[in-house]
Amino acid sequence: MTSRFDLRRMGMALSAPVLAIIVAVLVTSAILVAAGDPVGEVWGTILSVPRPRVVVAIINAAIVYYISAVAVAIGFRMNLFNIGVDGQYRIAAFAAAVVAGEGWLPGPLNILLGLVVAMLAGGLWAGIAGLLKVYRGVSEVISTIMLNAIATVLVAFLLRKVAPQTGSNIVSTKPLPESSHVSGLPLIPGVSREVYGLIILAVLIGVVYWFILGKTRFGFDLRATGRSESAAVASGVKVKRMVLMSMILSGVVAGLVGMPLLFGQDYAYGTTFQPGLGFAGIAIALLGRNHPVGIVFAAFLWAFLDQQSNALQITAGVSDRLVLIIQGVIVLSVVIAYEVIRRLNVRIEQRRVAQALATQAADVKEGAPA
Amino acid sequence: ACGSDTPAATPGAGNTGTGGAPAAEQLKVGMAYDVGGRGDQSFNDAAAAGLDKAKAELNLDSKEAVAQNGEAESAREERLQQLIDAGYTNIVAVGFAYAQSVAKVAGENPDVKFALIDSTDAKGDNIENVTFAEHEGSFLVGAAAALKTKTNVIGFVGGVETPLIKKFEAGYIAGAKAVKSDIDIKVQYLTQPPDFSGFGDVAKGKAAAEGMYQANADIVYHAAGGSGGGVFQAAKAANKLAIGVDADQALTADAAVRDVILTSMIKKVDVGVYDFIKSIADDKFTAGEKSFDLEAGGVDYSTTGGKIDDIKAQLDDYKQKIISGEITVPTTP
Amino acid sequence: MGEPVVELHGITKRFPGVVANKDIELTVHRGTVHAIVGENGAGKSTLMKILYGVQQPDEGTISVEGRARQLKSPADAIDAGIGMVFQHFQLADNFTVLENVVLGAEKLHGIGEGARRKVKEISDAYGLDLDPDVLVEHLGVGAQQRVEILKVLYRGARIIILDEPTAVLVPQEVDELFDNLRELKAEGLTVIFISHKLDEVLSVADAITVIRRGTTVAEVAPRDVTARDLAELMVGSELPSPSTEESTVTDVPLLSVESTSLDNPLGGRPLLTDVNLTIHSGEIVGIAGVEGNGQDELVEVVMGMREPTSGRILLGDVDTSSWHTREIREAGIGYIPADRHRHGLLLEAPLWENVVLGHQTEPVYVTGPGGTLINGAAARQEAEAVVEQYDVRTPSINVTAGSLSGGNQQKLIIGREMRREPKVLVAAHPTRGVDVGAQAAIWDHIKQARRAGLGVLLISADLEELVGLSDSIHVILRGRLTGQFDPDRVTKEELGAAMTGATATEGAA
Amino acid sequence: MSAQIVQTEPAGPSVDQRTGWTGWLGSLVGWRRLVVLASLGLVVLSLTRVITGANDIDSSGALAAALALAAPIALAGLGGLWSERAGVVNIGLEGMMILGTWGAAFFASNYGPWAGLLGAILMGAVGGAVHALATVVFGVDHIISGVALNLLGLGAASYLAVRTFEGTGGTQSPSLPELPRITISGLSDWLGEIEQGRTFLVADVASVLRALVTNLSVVTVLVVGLLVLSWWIIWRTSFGLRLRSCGESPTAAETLGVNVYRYKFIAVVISGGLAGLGGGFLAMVASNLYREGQTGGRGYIGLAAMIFGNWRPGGLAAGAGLFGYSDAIYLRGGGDVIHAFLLPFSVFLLLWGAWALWRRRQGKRVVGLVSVLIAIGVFAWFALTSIFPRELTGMTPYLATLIVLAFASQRLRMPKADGVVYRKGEAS
Ligand SMILES: Nc1ncnc2c1ncn2[C@@H]1O[C@H](COP(=O)(O)OP(=O)(O)OP(=O)(O)O)[C@@H](O)[C@H]1O
Ligand SMILES: Nc1ncnc2c1ncn2[C@@H]1O[C@H](COP(=O)(O)OP(=O)(O)OP(=O)(O)O)[C@@H](O)[C@H]1O
Ligand SMILES: [Mg+2]
Ligand SMILES: [Mg+2]
Repeated sequence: MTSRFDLRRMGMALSAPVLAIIVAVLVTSAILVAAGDPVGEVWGTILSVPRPRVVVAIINAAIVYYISAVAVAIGFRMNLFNIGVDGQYRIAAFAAAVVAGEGWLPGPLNILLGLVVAMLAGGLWAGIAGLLKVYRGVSEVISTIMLNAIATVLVAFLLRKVAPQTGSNIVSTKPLPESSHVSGLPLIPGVSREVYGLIILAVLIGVVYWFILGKTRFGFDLRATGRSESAAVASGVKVKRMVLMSMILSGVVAGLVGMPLLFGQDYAYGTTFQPGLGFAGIAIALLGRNHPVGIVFAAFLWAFLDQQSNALQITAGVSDRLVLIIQGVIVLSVVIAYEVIRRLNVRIEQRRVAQALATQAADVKEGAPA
Repeated sequence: ACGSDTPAATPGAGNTGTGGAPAAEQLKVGMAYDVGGRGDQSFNDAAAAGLDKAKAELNLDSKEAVAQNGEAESAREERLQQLIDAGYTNIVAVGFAYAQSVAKVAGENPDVKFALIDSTDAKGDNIENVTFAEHEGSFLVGAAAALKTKTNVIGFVGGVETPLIKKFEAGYIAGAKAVKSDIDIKVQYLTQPPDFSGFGDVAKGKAAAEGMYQANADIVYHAAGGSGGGVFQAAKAANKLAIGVDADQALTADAAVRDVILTSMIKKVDVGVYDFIKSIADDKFTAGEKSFDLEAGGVDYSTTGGKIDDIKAQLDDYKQKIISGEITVPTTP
Repeated sequence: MGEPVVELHGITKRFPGVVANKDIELTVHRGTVHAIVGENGAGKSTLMKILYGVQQPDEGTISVEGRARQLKSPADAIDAGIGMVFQHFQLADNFTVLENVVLGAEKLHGIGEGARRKVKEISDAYGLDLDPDVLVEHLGVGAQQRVEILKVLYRGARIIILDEPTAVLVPQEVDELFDNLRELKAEGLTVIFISHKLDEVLSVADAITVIRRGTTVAEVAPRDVTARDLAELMVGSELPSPSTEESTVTDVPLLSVESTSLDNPLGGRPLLTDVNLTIHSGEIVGIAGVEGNGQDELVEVVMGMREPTSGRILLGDVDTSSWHTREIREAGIGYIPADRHRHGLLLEAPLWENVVLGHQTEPVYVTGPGGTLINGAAARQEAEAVVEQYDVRTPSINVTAGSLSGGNQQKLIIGREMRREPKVLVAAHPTRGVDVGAQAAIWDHIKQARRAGLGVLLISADLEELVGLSDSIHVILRGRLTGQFDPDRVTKEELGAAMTGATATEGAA
Repeated sequence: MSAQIVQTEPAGPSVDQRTGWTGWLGSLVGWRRLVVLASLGLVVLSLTRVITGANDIDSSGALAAALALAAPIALAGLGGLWSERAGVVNIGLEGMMILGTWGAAFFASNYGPWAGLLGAILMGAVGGAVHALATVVFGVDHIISGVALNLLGLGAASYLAVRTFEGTGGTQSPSLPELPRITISGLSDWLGEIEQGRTFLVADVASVLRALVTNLSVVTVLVVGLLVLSWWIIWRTSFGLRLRSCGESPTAAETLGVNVYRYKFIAVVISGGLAGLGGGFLAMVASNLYREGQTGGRGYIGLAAMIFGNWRPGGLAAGAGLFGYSDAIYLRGGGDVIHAFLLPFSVFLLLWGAWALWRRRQGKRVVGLVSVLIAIGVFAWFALTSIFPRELTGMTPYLATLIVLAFASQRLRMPKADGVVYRKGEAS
């Protein structure tokens, strides 16, 4: 019975996203038709089998998105809305780039140092919001919005202080020593592009996230607090500490968001370092239902749409901003589909409970007179 | 509207080119714009004007694509690569943000020729680095401002505090100080990278310029892309003057505010783009840095509106001194 | 008896998997108090919600005052002259009494002065003693219920439904309520009234309908039946009766509260003042009091959820007043919270996770270095044991706690606490809203553990339960323990008087 | 809502028995408290101005700029207020604002400036309707829907812009016709003279008045009107009572015959309309064209202003005002003004610390001591420098908001059922 149950559940879990994607395609097509854009070419471009180099780009984007989404998800699991991943990872990437750029330690150790610095910086920056919330009751929604903007100014200021004068139009930290580059993995045959070596980091983060949340006492406490703060308090969870801890933890992971970019692509933190990854992380975490595996799918879907839409301008003559509409519609239709299916599940569960109870009651009646 | 935006470069561009020659193989040019793209009445539009001019003269097939705010490095690479895949083997990458991606894609496609505007960070046998001496042009408009100010207070509004924009600031300050060493120059940037909204936030441009005018400035120079519209609005409201940038904004800006524009620092991106395309058509492409400085006519000041006719002689004097090397304009403030 | 004002014929309501109401027949006459009784889940509330338009019947007809009615929403029911006071109060805490009353009925007297005057008028006429401009969150339960009644009266309802109105009231308040009901009745209003307290039903009702498993099984007159008869009609079989047993009290103190006070962080009267009490091994100490007199705070202080401003809590002879909840629980204090949904359960989590809740550091449930991991297998095993021993009716331990009925949720909580063999059990309203059968089972468990030396701090609004279980009873009033009673000798009236502060109580202990 | 305010103290019977002048202030109702606070603020500003000579601190120009920068934020915040008072969290304000910018540009360039305003409201309302559909009808988590709306808003506006403003490449619109502005020139000039007099308090009052009679957009007046109107509707009419009841206890509302879905839906659509108008303000008043990226995160700031303002119009106006003011000061190159503020800030810290020390409450000692030390540090900074580093002025608006929040008492009270997905028939 359990296995049938699980199969049904899996079917349900899969049917929701599929349904949602179909709805998203329909809605977007309707928009395209209304605007008089070529529907066929648009879908032809987006849904085409990606070329190998695009596959690499998709994987690389997904790696970064994944880390960002996990950072956001840690907060969500606690009912904390960390809008500040954006600022946290930029502060962290900057700090890591500065420290690793000095090349104080040899090769891999230097990379490790960079990662640790990033985690510290991200954790500290998020910790400000955590402290403000715990001790001053400041909503983390506001404080993280503010801290994002402050991070922007602060990093720009510090960057100018530390950047070597090169006459370049891109202000960057001192480039990492060659030995601190994390070499890519030639996972996809037929292209010279490589998948970020720090994909390992993403996998590790996923596993640790899954393990801590699902297997440890800390994770149990965290989930309990997210589900019902009052019940968690009564069960002995120190909620203030949990808030601070999970905010910091979220920041620590956020700190790692920029690392694949730093060690695998840019080799320095500069003014063109990709911003906005934190916001993508919010949508992806929600889409993946804050689940370590769900987020993998969400991150890939997001990266796939992002990368495939790059070609829209050139092949279909349609603004690639269309992809934002598709992504928005997907998010909405996925959650609506999940909601519909969740309600269905609740009903089924209730029916099962009621039926089981009915048989129990019947058994009792038929058995010994109570 | 964009067609009419082509500044300065159009004179002489007739149908005299090779447009009619069917035998000649079509030249395929891919344009990768910076954020804002064609129609931004500024930097990208100037590049587009260069393309348009080349189109009018040469047998040209072109494809254009534009960058988005906050996009990934891979998106830029992919844009360039897509253009190449579609057969556009001569690429103009508009803006220094493309430096890294051009370096990479150019390496992977040695037969494709690239023009990279505003950056010397990517070098290669198939890359032409098109740069401009913005500081030299800015020096001239700085001098113009100093010559024209009645209050001895002038201003500079930068969109985003990047080295490129600081180059404008440095030249402007140097020019103004060269005329009046005691002049008071207010400087304000709208945002800090990676928040590039300072190039598109008219409200902020307006507030910043207003502040300067109310603090007694009577001329404000902007290097703030789209936010510059706000600077002009503020000038209009305060009944004072402003200086445009990149294009001759007395021709391209919103008609209502054109009369407040004292002069503009013209950065002839169109010439840079056109020259690149032409050099390929003529099979004279050379890799490496190609500096469009004052001497090469890559930057200049505009005279539309006649507001600086009276000081033109003095400005040209400075121009000569810069060209001759008598004056060296700093690139950082 | 007056003419029929409410006639329900053949009402059937199916929920997914459950038939809540099946062919219900009910006739209520004008100017009567009509009681409806039945087990938990019998379908009483559902029937009332149908009559009030919150839910729509699948089959059957409703007629009100002789007219057939389609009640599609509460608005229709209000139109038909029906008002309802729900089992869980339907009040907006952050609204004033006035706002709560006029909401939805703004057309009657506006929302301003006129309405305020009207509210005062009704409040005075029925002695409800309500200030229209006080925020509802500042009111005690009794007053909140009066607001609910005021809401109904304000709309000029002629038929008033009260779903378990007395569950949270003390005897005096119950009496006041019943006085009010009689007054309403005298004015020709009709009252439909649901309660699990059968004596009350017998004392106030003019007619009683018994519902079992969704159908009406009997309509009786109160003078013809006893409470026991009623209970057996409800359950359909005979009942065990609560019996008092001989004392198991020892002189080993387990938990002592010494001169404990707790200030109100928002200012005003202290929440607890100089509370002293001791629980010995094998002793059940009951706390009687009107809700909001400091019971919750006392529990929270004992459980370490709040730190007392002064005084000490001793566990044996260890001072635990600055300990955290987790340490206190680890030291062997079990906790049955008053509000199971808010404090007792993770409604969206499966049963086996709920069994771990509150015992996250218990050796059985942890594994790994330093006990940092949760042992899922052990948790499941324990959950199976709880379900088995405490008769939690559930198909599996993998369903969510939210899908259990209230009684079964409560049994799960009691099971998870008792299975850990606590030294002391802090039990707040352990049988609230639980039907008679389940109630007896819960009492049995507590008594068994007491024999083995458990000390219990029992807080309950159910005086029967207090008197039946406790070895001694303290009354709490405005944060002070104002008197101690011997449960064998005290009457409910005496207790009630002490709880409301109506008498200068000198303990009869 | 996934993001709840953690109640730092268990809710008990909250009897307001604060003492001293803070208690007195707290006892003042709504607008009166606002007036008192505003006057107090003006006196502090004036004192600081006179002592430090930073005249731009409350010049009419700075105040006018602050007003113009605050208005769109206030509109977004007001949108948030409407929706959250009805129990629907609206993190999608930014998206609705963006839709508003496009709506304003499209309608204004085709049908004139007033149509532009309506177009902004309309487009925002469309965004609101989508959010309402998802959250109210389908019961989707409010945060998710809001995030989706931000994507949709940006995507739709950019996509539509490419289609509708073809001549300009799609990232911006042609310039738009202007809406009227009000200047009472005689009065303005006269007040200007008084302002130039620099007299303590007199000049400051004059500059406030001058900011209000000089080049004031009618839309700014409209914004103020909408703030008051919203307050009146939500707190003084039966419609508002019902709307608020949906945010406090939807089941209670339902049992009293209120159609909760309808009120929530209406509220969220209005919310979208207001945010859209905020976008319209940016396109038509703060500038004169649509530009991609024009909103620059102001929707989020509006949300923050609303939380800052404790879900009340007066409070959110204060939040938006604080933000607009600091933004104006920064944009006007206010290194000297920000430097001047170090003085009152150090005084405030000193008083705060002294008070904490004086109360001698356990745990407050350290806080008090630290405050006094920081106060001394800040004062030293003030005394030893003459200007705030320009590169850092950009963080003033954000830092100021954080600092005010960190010191303000956090008695935030959001509507009780805010963010809770409501289903009909769940009353019990
Ligand atoms: N909205 C609902 N959805 C599904 N099932 C429901 C719903 N409401 C009630 N039920 C089921 O209908 C049955 C009757 O419930 P109801 O609330 O009417 O019982 P009750 O007699 O009022 O019980 P109690 O004495 O505990 O209040 C129960 O089995 C319950 O599980
Ligand atoms: N809207 C609903 N949806 C699903 N199940 C419901 C709903 N309302 C009630 N139930 C179920 O009905 C049963 C009884 O409901 P009821 O509200 O009477 O609870 P209860 O047992 O009286 O508990 P409590 O005293 O805590 O309210 C429970 O099994 C509950 O899960
Ligand atoms: Mg019931
Ligand atoms: Mg019940």
